[in-house]
Amino acid sequence: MILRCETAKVVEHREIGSGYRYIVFDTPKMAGDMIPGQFVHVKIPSLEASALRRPFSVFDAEEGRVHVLYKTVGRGTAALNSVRTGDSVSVMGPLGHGFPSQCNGVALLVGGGYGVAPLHFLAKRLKAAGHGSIEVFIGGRTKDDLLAVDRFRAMGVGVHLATNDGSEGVKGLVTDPLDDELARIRASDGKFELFACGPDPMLKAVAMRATGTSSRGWISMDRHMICGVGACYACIQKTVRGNSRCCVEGPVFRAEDLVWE
Amino acid sequence: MILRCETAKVVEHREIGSGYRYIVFDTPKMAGDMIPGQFVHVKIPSLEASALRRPFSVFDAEEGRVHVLYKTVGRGTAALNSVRTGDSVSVMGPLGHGFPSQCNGVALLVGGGYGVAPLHFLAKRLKAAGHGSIEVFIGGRTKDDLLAVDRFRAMGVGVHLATNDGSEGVKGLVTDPLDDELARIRASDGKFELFACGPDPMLKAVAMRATGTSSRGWISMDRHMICGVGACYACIQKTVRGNSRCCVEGPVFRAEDLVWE
Amino acid sequence: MVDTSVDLGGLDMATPIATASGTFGYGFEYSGSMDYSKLGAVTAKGIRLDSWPGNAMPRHCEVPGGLVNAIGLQGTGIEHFLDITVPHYMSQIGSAPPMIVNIWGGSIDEYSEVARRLTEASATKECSAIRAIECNVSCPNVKEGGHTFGQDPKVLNELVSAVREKTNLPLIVKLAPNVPDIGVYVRACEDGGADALSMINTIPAMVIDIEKRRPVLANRTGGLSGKGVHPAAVKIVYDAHRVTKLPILAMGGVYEAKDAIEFLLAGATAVAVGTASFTEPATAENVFDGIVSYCERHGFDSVSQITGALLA
Amino acid sequence: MVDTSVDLGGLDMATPIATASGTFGYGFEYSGSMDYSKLGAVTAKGIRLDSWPGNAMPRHCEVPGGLVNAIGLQGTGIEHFLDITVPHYMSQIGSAPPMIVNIWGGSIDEYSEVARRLTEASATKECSAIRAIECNVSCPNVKEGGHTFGQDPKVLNELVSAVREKTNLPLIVKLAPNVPDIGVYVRACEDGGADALSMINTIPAMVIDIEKRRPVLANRTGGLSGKGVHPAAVKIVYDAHRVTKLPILAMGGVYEAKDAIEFLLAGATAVAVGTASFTEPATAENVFDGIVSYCERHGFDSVSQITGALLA
Ligand SMILES: Cc1cc2nc3c(=O)[nH]c(=O)nc-3n(C[C@H](O)[C@H](O)[C@H](O)COP(=O)(O)OP(=O)(O)OC[C@H]3O[C@@H](n4cnc5c(N)ncnc54)[C@H](O)[C@@H]3O)c2cc1C
Ligand SMILES: Cc1cc2nc3c(=O)[nH]c(=O)nc-3n(C[C@H](O)[C@H](O)[C@H](O)COP(=O)(O)OP(=O)(O)OC[C@H]3O[C@@H](n4cnc5c(N)ncnc54)[C@H](O)[C@@H]3O)c2cc1C
Ligand SMILES: Cc1cc2nc3c(=O)[nH]c(=O)nc-3n(C[C@H](O)[C@H](O)[C@H](O)COP(=O)(O)O)c2cc1C
Ligand SMILES: Cc1cc2nc3c(=O)[nH]c(=O)nc-3n(C[C@H](O)[C@H](O)[C@H](O)COP(=O)(O)O)c2cc1C
Ligand code: FES
Ligand code: FES
Repeated sequence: MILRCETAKVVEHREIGSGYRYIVFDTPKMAGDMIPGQFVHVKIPSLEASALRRPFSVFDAEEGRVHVLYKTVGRGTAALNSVRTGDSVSVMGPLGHGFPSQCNGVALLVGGGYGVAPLHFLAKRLKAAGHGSIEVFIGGRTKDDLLAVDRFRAMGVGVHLATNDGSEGVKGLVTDPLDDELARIRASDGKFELFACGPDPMLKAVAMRATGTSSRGWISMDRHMICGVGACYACIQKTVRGNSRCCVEGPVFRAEDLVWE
Repeated sequence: MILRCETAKVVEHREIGSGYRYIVFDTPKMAGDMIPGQFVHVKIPSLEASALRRPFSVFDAEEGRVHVLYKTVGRGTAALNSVRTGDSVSVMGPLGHGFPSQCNGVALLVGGGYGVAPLHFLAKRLKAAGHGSIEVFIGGRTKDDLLAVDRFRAMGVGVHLATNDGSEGVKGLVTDPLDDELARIRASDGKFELFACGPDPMLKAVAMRATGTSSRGWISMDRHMICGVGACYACIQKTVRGNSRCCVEGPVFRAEDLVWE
Repeated sequence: MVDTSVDLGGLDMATPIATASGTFGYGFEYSGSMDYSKLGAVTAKGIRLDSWPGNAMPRHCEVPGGLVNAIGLQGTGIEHFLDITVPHYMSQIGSAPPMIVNIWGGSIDEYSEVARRLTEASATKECSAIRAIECNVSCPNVKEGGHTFGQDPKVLNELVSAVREKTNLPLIVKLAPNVPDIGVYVRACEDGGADALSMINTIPAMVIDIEKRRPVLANRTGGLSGKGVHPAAVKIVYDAHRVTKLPILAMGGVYEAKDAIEFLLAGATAVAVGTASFTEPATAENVFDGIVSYCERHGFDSVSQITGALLA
Repeated sequence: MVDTSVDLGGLDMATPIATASGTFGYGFEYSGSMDYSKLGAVTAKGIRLDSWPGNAMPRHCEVPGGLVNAIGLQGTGIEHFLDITVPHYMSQIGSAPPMIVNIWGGSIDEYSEVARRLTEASATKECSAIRAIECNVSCPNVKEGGHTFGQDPKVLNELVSAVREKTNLPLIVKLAPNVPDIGVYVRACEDGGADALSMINTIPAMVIDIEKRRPVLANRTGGLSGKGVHPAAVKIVYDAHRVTKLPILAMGGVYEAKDAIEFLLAGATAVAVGTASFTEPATAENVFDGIVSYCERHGFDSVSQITGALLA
C-alpha cells in the first residue's frame, strides 16, 4: 500500500436524505488499494489555504473510484456540499489500518449514522470473498439516520434497525437487536465477530460485548485528526499499548486493546 | 451628507474591455447624496471576514444607484469579478471630499485608467448645472486603458486622447494634448480649472500646471485605505497642513495644498 | 432583561463593548453607520502632549486573518484634542458613550502631564465625556514612546505610579502580547495603582515585498491585529485573569459575539472591537446583541456573571 | 543552475527547505506522497530521554489562519528512537535527507544526556542520518520542560552551554516568539556556543467552547501555528538576524514560496515548512521550486545570496 495524494475529479455528488450526501471521487491510483475501514483525507476546495483536510471512511471502492457518504456537521462538510461534478479535489489515501479481510463465524456489523460507511465496504468485500453470514445492525436517532439500508439488503445481508424515537425498526438502542442476535448465536454455540463504527458510546457498548469472550471485536474509532498519516499525534485513543494514533494504528482497533475513559 | 452602510443589490455587472469592469449597485439611501469625487467603500462578499473593504470612486449616481468602473489588479478586485447580478454587497458611502460643484472657466478634466471614473460623474454634473465648456484628457498605456470615451463624447464633452504606445490618440503623455489646450486658453486670456484623477506622476504633472497660477487645480488622490471614514489614519497625503487623510480631507485636494515627495 | 452594565475599575459602562484605540478614530467618524447606544465606551486614538506626524506611507498591509499597521500614532496633541476633538465628539453623538482616552509619550513626565490635563478637562462640561485613561505602553510602531515603557516591569511600574499621582480617573494600562509571562507586567501595574488592564496591543510583525526586496511598510515593521491574533489574545487574558483581581478590557480579533464571549469566559470584564470595525462598522452592535442572547440562552442575569465563568 | 545548498551552522543542506519539528513525524510518514530530494533536512518530532504520553485529547483545534495544538510532545524516548525510528527512516526513504533531531527534557541534565546519546549514535551507520540537534526550549504545551528553559536568558545560556559540551553536532536552539526582545535570547545562545538558531515555535494560544464553557483543548491552552503567524515570525527573524551572525532556520506559516523568500530576505539561511504540510504534503516541494525560480528571475546564483538581501 502506497500513500498517495491524488487530484481527483468528482464524478458524482448528491444528497441522500436529510443532512447526508454521497460523493464519488475518480482516484484511479489509490482506489484499487483500498481496504474496508480505511479512509481518505480530503482537502476541501473552497476553504482557505490553511484549512485542514477532513477524513472520511471509504463507503465503496471500485473501478478506480472512491465513494464517500458524509454528514454535514460543520464548516468543512458544509463547504464540501458546494463541490460540483467535474470539480477537482485533492484526496490522500489509502489511510489507516482497516478491518481484517476474513471473519470467523457470523459477521455482525454494527453502525450508527455515517458509521455504516466502512461497514458497507466491509460487507461487500466479505460477500465477494464468499463469506455467507453477515448481519448488519444500524442505529440512529430517527429513521433519517438509517443509511444505506437498501444497499445492504440488495447484497443479501440481514438488516436490523433501531431508532431512539421508534420511527423505524426497534425503538431503542442498536444493541437491543444485537443482543437478541448474540443470544441466538450463543444458544446455538455459534461463532461470531463484531465490526463496529459509529458514536463512542455505541462503540464502547459493542466493544464490551466482545472483550473477555473468545470472539473478536473490531472497532473503528472516529478521532479528530490533523495529518491523517501518523505524523502529528493529534488523533489519540488510549489502548493497552499506550496512546495510539487512530490514523495509523487505527482507525480499526481490536476491541480488547481499547482503554475506555 | 450622512454616512451609511447599505446592503446593496448588484443590478448590473459586466466587462468593459480588457481588465476593466462596470458594476452598478442599488443603493437608494446614499445614491442621491453622492458628489463627484466621492467614493464608496465596498465589502467584497467572497473574501474572508477579516478582509478589508475596497474603495471605488463613483462613476455615476442616479435613480438610487451607484455606478463603479473598476480595474482588476489584485485579489479583492478579482474576487469582485465573481459577484453576480442579484447578489448583495455591503457598500459604505458617500465618503470623502469631492470636487467643487461649479467651475470658473473651461473645465479641464485629466484622467488616466480608472481615474476617469470620478471625472465622468463630474462632467455629468457640470453639464447638468449648465456648464458649457468641458474638455477631458484621457491617457493610458495603450488604447485599452482609454475608458468611457464614448460616454464623454455622448455628453458633448471635448475628448483628447493620449497613449504611451500611440495605439490611439496622441503618442505620449496625457499632458501633451493638455499643454496644447492650456496654451490655447492662455493665448486667448481664458480662464480654466483643472480636475485630475489617475496615477501619481500624472497628478503631480497636472498639479504643477495649476499651482502658482490664478487657476485652481483639483487633484483626486488614490491612497491605500483601511477605514475610508477618517478613523485609522492609514491613507495619508502630505499637504501644507501636514499629514492629511485622503479619505476625509481628500480624496480631492486643492493642487496648491499638496506636498510632493 | 439581562443587565449589561459592567464596572471596569471605576468606569461604568452600560454595555461590555468598547472600541479599541486607533481603530475608531476619535469616536465620531462612524456616526451614521452605527448605533452608539450599544457601546459601553469608545476609546480615542492615542494622544500625546504635542502633535505628532506619525509614520511615512505606506502604513498598512492586509494579511491573511488581519492587518499589519504602522500608523505611528499620528495626532494633533492634547490641546487640540481637548479644545476641538472631545467637544466635537460630544456634540456629534447624541448621548455619547463615555470616552477612554488612550495616551502615550516620550517620557514618564509626558504621560503624567497628559493624564493631568485630561483629568482637569474631564471636570468641565465640554470634555465631560472623558471618563478613563488608557496608558499605551505597548505600541510597537514608535521608537520614542510606547513599548519602551512597557517592556521593563520596573519602568512600567514607575510610569503607572507617576500617572496615578496625576489622575483620579479610572486608570487602565494597555499591555503588549509579546512577553513570556504577562503576570510580571500585571503586578507592575497593580503595584503602580492601575484600576484596570487592557490587552492585547498588536503583535510585532513584518511583511516583505519579495519582488521589490523591501519591507511593505515604510516603517519596515508594524503590528499585527485582527481575526488571526484572537487565540493568542484569549490566552493572555486568561493568564492575566488568573493572577489579578483587576478588571480586564480584552481585545484582539473580535469579529463576532463568540469571540467576545471567549474573552469574557477567560476573565475579561469588557471587550473592545478593533480591526473588525474597519470591515464591518456594525461589529460592536452585533457583538453586543450576541452577548445578550448568549446570556439569555445560558441563564445569566447579567453580563458580569460571564467573567471568568469557565466550568471546572 | 542555481546553487541551492546552504550551510546551517555546519549542517550541509542540499536545499534550504526543512520540515518543522512535530509536523512531519519522524520523517518517513509522508513517504509516497512527496519528493524527498527537495528537502535539505527533516526535523524529527521532539524527543526526550524516556517515553512521554503527551497530553489528553482533544489536542488540537482549527482556527482561522491555522491551528492551535497541544500535542504535548508524545514520544517513545531516545532508546526506541535510536534503535527503531532512525534506522526505519533511513531504510524507508531512499537517500534520506539529513535529520535534525529536536530534543527536550525536564532538566538540563536530561537535555545533555539526550544530546550525548544522539551524538554517539550519529557516528554509527544505522543512525548516520542524524546530523544536527535542535534544542526545543520553547514548547508552550508541557509544563515540565520546554519553555521553562527558554524564558530566562540565564537558564537558557546554561542549558546551551551544557548541551554544547556533550555534542559536536551542529547545535540549533529553537526560540519562542513571545518575548519583548529576541536579542537577549539570541545572545544567550551565542554565548552558550550554539551553531544556529531556529524560530519561531508556536505562539501560546487558547480556544474556548462558549457553549460548553470549557477550553477546547484538554490541556486548556496550546500553541498557534500556520498562515496567521507568518508576519509575526518574519519580524522576529528580522530582529534576530540584525543582532547575530548565527544562521537562522526560520519557520512559521510557510505555505508558498513567497513566505519562505520573505524569511530569507529577512535574514534566514534556511526555512522550515510546518503546519502547511498537513493540508498539502507537497508544500515543501512547491516552496523549493518557487525559490529556485525566484533566484533565476532575480539573478541570484545561489540561494544563500538571498539571506538578508533586503535593499536599503
Ligand atoms: C477515520 C475517520 C473516518 C470518518 N468517516 C466519516 C464518514 O465516512 N462520513 C462522515 O460524514 N464523517 C466521517 N468522519 C467525521 C468527519 O471527518 C467530520 O465530520 C468532519 O471532519 C467534520 O468537519 P467539519 O468541518 O464539517 O466540522 P467542524 O466544523 O470541523 O467541526 C464540527 C464539529 O465536529 C467535530 N469534529 C470535527 N472533526 C471531527 C472528527 N474527525 N471526529 C469527531 N468529531 C469531529 C468538531 O469538533 C466540531 O464539534 C470520519 C472521521 C474520522 C476520523
Ligand atoms: C479614493 C479611491 C478611489 C478609487 N477608485 C477606484 C475606481 O474607481 N476604480 C478602480 O478600479 N479602482 C479604484 N481605486 C483603487 C482600488 O481601491 C484598488 O485597486 C483596490 O483596492 C485594489 O484591491 P485588490 O484587492 O484588487 O488589490 P490588492 O491585492 O489589495 O493590491 C494589489 C495592488 O494594488 C495596491 N493597492 C491596493 N489598494 C490600493 C489603493 N487603494 N490605492 C493604490 N494602490 C492600491 C496594492 O498595494 C497592491 O500592490 C480607488 C482607490 C481609492 C483610494
Ligand atoms: C490601525 C490601528 C491603529 C491602532 N492604534 C492604536 C493606538 O493609537 N493606541 C493603542 O493603544 N492601540 C492601537 N491599536 C491597537 C488596537 O487598539 C488593538 O489593541 C489591536 O488592534 C488588537 O485588537 P483587534 O485585533 O481587534 O484590532 C491600533 C490598531 C490598529 C489596527
Ligand atoms: C502539531 C504540532 C506539533 C509540534 N511539535 C513540535 C515539537 O515537538 N517540537 C518543536 O520544537 N516544535 C513543535 N511544533 C512547532 C513547529 O515546529 C513550528 O515551530 C511551528 O508550528 C511554526 O511553524 P508553522 O506555522 O509552519 O507550523 C509543533 C507544531 C505543531 C503544529
Ligand atoms: S492525525 Fe496526525 S497522527 Fe493521526
Ligand atoms: S482610510 Fe482610515 S483614515 Fe483614511
